[in-house]
Amino acid sequence: MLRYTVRRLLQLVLVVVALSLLLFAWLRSLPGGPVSALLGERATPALRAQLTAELGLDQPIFVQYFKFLGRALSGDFGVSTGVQPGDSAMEIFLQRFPATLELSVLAILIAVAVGIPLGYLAARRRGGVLDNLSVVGSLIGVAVPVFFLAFVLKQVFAVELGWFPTTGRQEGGLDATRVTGFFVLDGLITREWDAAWDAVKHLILPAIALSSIPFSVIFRITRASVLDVLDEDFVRTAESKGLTTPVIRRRHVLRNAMLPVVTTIGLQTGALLAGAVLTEKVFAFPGIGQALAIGFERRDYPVLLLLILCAAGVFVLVNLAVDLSYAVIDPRIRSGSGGGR
Amino acid sequence: MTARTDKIDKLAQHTARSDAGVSLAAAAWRRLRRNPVFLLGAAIVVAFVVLALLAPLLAPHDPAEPMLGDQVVRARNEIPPSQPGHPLGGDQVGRDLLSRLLVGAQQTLLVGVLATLIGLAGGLVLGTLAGALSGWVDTVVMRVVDVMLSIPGLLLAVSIGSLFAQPNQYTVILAVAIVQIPVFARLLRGSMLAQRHSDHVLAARALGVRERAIVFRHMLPNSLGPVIVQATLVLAIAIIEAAGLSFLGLGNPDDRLPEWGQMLGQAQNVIDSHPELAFWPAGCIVVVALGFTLVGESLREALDPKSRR
Amino acid sequence: MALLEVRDLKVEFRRRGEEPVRAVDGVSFDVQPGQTVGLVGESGCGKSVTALTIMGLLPKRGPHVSGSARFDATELLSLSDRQMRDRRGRDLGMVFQDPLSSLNPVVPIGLQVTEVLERHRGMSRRQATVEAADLLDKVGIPDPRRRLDEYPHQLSGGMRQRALIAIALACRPRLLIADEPTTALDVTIQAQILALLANLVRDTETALIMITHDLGVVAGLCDEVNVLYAGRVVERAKRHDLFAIPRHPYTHGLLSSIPRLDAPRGDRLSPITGSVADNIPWTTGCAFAPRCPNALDVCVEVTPEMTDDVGVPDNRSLRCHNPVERAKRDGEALV
Amino acid sequence: MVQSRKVRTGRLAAVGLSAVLVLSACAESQRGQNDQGAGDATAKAGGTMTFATEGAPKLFDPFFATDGATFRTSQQIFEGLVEFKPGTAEVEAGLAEKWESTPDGKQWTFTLRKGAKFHDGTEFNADAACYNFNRWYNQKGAGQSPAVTGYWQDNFGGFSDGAKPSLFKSCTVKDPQTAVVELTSYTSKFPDILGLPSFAMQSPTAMKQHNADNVVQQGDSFVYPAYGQEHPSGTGPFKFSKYDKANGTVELVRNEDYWGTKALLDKLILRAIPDETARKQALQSGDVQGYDLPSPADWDQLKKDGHKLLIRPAFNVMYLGIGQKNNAKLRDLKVRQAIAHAIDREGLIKQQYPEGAKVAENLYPDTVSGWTADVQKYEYNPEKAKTLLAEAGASNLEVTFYWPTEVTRPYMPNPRDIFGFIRGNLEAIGMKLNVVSKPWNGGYLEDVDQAKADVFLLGWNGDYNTPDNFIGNFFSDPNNRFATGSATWGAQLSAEIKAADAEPDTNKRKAMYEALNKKLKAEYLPAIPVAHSPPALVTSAKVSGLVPSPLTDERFHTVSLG
Repeated sequence: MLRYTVRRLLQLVLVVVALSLLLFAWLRSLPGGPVSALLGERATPALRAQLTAELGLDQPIFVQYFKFLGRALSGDFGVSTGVQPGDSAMEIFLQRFPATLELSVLAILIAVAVGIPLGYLAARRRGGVLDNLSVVGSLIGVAVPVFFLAFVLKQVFAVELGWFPTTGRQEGGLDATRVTGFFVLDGLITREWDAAWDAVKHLILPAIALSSIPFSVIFRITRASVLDVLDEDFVRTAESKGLTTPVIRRRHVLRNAMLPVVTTIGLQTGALLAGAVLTEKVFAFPGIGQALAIGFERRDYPVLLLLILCAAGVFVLVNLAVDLSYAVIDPRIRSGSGGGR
Repeated sequence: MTARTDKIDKLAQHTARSDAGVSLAAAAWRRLRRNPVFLLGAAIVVAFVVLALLAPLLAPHDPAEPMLGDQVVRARNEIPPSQPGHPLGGDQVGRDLLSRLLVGAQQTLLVGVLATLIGLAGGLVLGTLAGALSGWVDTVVMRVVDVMLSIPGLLLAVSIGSLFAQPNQYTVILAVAIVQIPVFARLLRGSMLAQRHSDHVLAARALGVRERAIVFRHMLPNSLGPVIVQATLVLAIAIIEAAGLSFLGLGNPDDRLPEWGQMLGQAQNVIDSHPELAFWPAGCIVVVALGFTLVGESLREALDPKSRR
Repeated sequence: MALLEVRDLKVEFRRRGEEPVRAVDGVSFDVQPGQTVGLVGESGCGKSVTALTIMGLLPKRGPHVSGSARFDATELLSLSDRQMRDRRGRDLGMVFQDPLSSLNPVVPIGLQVTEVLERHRGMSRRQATVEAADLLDKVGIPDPRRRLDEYPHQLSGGMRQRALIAIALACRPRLLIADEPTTALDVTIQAQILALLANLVRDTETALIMITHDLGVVAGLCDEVNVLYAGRVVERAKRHDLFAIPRHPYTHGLLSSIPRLDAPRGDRLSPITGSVADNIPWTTGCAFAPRCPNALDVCVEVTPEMTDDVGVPDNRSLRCHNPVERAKRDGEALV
Repeated sequence: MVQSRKVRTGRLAAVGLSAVLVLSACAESQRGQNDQGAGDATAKAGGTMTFATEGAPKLFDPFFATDGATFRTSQQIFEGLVEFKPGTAEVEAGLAEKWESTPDGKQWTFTLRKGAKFHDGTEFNADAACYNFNRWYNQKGAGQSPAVTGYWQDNFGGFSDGAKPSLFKSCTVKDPQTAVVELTSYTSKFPDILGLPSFAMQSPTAMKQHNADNVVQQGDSFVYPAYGQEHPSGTGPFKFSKYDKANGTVELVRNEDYWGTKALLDKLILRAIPDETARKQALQSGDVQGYDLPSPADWDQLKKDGHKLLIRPAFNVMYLGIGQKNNAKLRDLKVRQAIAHAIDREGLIKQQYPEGAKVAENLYPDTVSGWTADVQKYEYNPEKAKTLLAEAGASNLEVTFYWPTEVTRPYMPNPRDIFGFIRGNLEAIGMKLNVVSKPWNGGYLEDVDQAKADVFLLGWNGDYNTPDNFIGNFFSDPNNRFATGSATWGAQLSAEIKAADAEPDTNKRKAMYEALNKKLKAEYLPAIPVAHSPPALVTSAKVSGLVPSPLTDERFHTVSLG
């Protein structure tokens, strides 16, 4: 298990380095970027040339890359030119990561809390009304563009009904104390209940929008895998023991059906970042996603580079976590016989 | 390998196993014919494709011609309402909305199909390479694929999309397509590996059939099942992700030939005063994406031996 | 009176838009307390379905069951789901074919044994664990205490089957149904398992229904044998009689298709030609007719009824218009 | 309010578009004044206002900034020697009560206000003033990068190291209330430029304490010292309280010992909401009490919803640039004139621009000196355009047409649709367009600046009220994005602009600029002025006292939540 974990971590490093080189080369080969961002309309050819030289953007690409690597190793990924001009990319990441994490966690929680029970019920009543409805529903969930869903939610529940705030993470006026950067958490540990609640209210709509796809997927996997398990021999054995339905359900069906579901949950968590780009833009939610969206629009290369790298990193880590958690629920892997594929 | 990649592999072997010979396809078809979900999906897809192909004939006006331009007053947020000859009215620069939706169908189909085909082609090449001549080729190809798979789909698409010096229709398609290449590649490799050890391949090899023949006559054909399923699903994904790109302003800036995602993306800043401009394309996207997904899902289920309960 | 009376049991599977399939077509047999009864036949002859029907383990939707299966004077087929649960595992135990897939891979063996004890014998987890340990011991699993915490994939095939048997016998059921318990195992293991089963049922006076396609198994431990073909019993006899004088051509075919070491040189195997696929429905005649060496015209016109084989000391019944001549195999030794 | 405005405009409808727009523009600003009056009368002090802006400030030291978000904040915290009269682009007394110059306009004596204090308690006096001037003049290293001190270099030129000539010579303290600034030459810009946010007075103590000038170039950008990040200290009505980056909110609090009328609000929170639609919905749902730059498409609805729409007098210009470099045909005046005639500017403005937008006849708005109505107007006339092309032998003229994506500018609310309209016009006279669209920061500005475009869409937001801020910026260097240098008349144009700028005599100067504007239209035509578009801000109904400024330089100390 340990060797496997180590191997995977090394793989992660490889992925990140490869990616960084790829992105860096590509980003640098593009027009615009820092110079345009810094000068805007005031730019004249002369000024451009001067600034390009000052920033060393006229040097050969690999020279630039090694300089970048050097800085990167010391945690310096350059300074934002578009998202929050003047802040270091790393700072921006650290600031916004908690926001997106809060959002993603809530989204996944929603998806799981609704998806798994529904998936189980649908499987039990296979072909029933509930089954067909929820299946089609889940497919629609995939078919609706996330940002559109987000928009409709905001329009209805925030603008028309005014139940939730439309944008942001927290009201400016609250001047809540910042401890961890996780607003809800901060609110709780500083006992600023209003702050915590306000932060939660800001999370709800985006989280729902964000959870639409994970929900659909988790629901469908749960359903499928429960169906598979239901006609496994050992369920029949359990029946032949005359066990009560709850026991069979809990101990024999769900425990086995959860294996693929766990994987899926992991995948979806990783993939949330993509959805976050759209959702956070709609709700002006100051997280990684919004930073990416603005970064793309304003060609903020340092920030883009770091954030995409981190996204990939997180994604791989999540997957690793998933594979490990597998071991916990699946003895076959734990005892190493299954190894790590 | 990540859990994600593993999942793709499972799916691959899974369906590859089931996909042995015509009789099975026939059985699958029999199940499909009775499956209302599939029928609904198929109906949508067929309608969409027909509409898309006939669009130029059906469209009452030139989708690029701002014929109602004089009715547009952005200052007072006036956009041409429904009127004789223009059942859906005009868009934010006074072009006939109906015509744009119709022609949009064509462009959307184009985006979906091209993106899928490119992704498929790329995937086929890589996957076949890896699956056929395993060994270091396999390793290298799969490492590359893993790197690509280690970024969430849309995020990758958006990154790529934003990295073109001058975005246009094809950069969008390319961005969406590239994301799908690794998925197809893994899928194909997975099911080819499953084939590699299957009896008919072993038999063929025992009979001394040449490796190339084995790959192309035995392994490849039998591995296509899951790939085809995936392709239908990718069509839907492609359309949706293209919309996502447009929403982020990375779509095709030239809007003379409209595409639904683009229309939706452009309607976003008038969405609450003129929701119809957004709801029409959005509705179309949802329905069509749903259509392809329904078909894909029911195909997958039909090809899955376990589903024969 | 009999512990289990199965009368004219019919099971029919109906799938939307497909011909209804009759898996069991009027099977009747008895099981006396402590008796071991064999259900023999090729795969698809309905023996397993019969067993599942008795256990009430058929899928909820699909099958249509008629006839009767009385267990100790109560009609099983009319019991409610709850009542059936209370009986299963307590009065009726079952051992399945594939020991690996029949055990839950993610639950320790121990729990899989104890849960049934807790359910039916109201034991606490602790008591149950102790009990489970010596159950495993009884079925010949070495070092049971340690095994309790292990998972199925850590046991050998034989061990798994033993564990399953332990589970099935945990509550000392009065009837045990073993559905091809040895087919998934190596020959050497098979013998052990059969021996184990034989001893256990003898010691605990449990009645046993042994379902198998392997006449060898039957010869090993059955008191009475029912030969099924296409969902019907075609011949019923005491073990010795059956092997001594098989009357039904099908039984005869089965027997003579067993390779025998003591067969004279050059004497060829005479397998049954054709396959179950060639059946004709019982309603129009004898289902076996198409494959039957002794088939007469009547066989394809009149459905043969189950009749006592007249004029012989042993009471056996038979479903055939033109049984195999007694003379044929006279003098041949038993298996 | 809204009502009366409508009546007014309605009544004047007959007078003809431009007139109406002028008046209604005034009407707007008057309304601003009235509101302010009302605000004072019912001076309901106290409360917190949250105002949504496009972006978060880069830093709080305006001298190092060029971005609106920073200025929006710094203008609440800082004041300059001269200030712009609320709602106009004219200078008035700021921290300097009055000033006079020698006839040659090279020596300026500023009499400073008594009793003004920086937020850190430091006295404001001549020393402080000169400390600021010398700070600007003595920037070193990264401080000399055009990306850092853009405004200084645009307006004063070089630094003390003399690498480039500088307009600034010296600042001497005559007495605590009197500072004398010496310039190397006369420029019409002075002293107006001192009203620019960048040149606001900052506390010497604070700047020394948090070494304000320690800018470092790092990677692809610049890192600013603690002063600019956390300790800005000015004399303004609001004090910097805190910047909650995680939430994108800047919090300012009332400066209790402000020398003038104290701010009415207790707290002013500036919150960055980059997405335009999101800003609107934040207002509609009451999350914020106002926001900057509502999309013209929403103006009407916002007013219907009972919000206050404050339209700024247009102080910008949007033009269609015509490059002289690559396409020889375009060096033919007839061709450029043809293009001018081809564009239906009235139609474009009616369709795509907000109310209050005007057709541009000069390259700067009529509030700037030297503007003249007496220029050659190129009325919309496709036929004439065609004939002109024919005469020039360019009937099948083919040009590359650049337009920007992923951006909106106050003078260009919706580039795609504006481009679409103009493309229609040009194709109508038989021109063939090779369309190039690039992201604003992703290659558009770059290509255009390198004169790669034959025809392109661009504009300018005025910083202060002199012609030089507009046309000077465009043409004084012949090597510009119009590549006028490659035209026979390019050098001459640059010379004339410099001359006009250097003319001390106000009337002469005005005359020179009028002449220049006529020639720009009739003879040179390097760009076709298209529109002056009034940007707006919007507040909820209860907000009063906010005066829209043509320079987007609104001050919030007069604002109250009614």
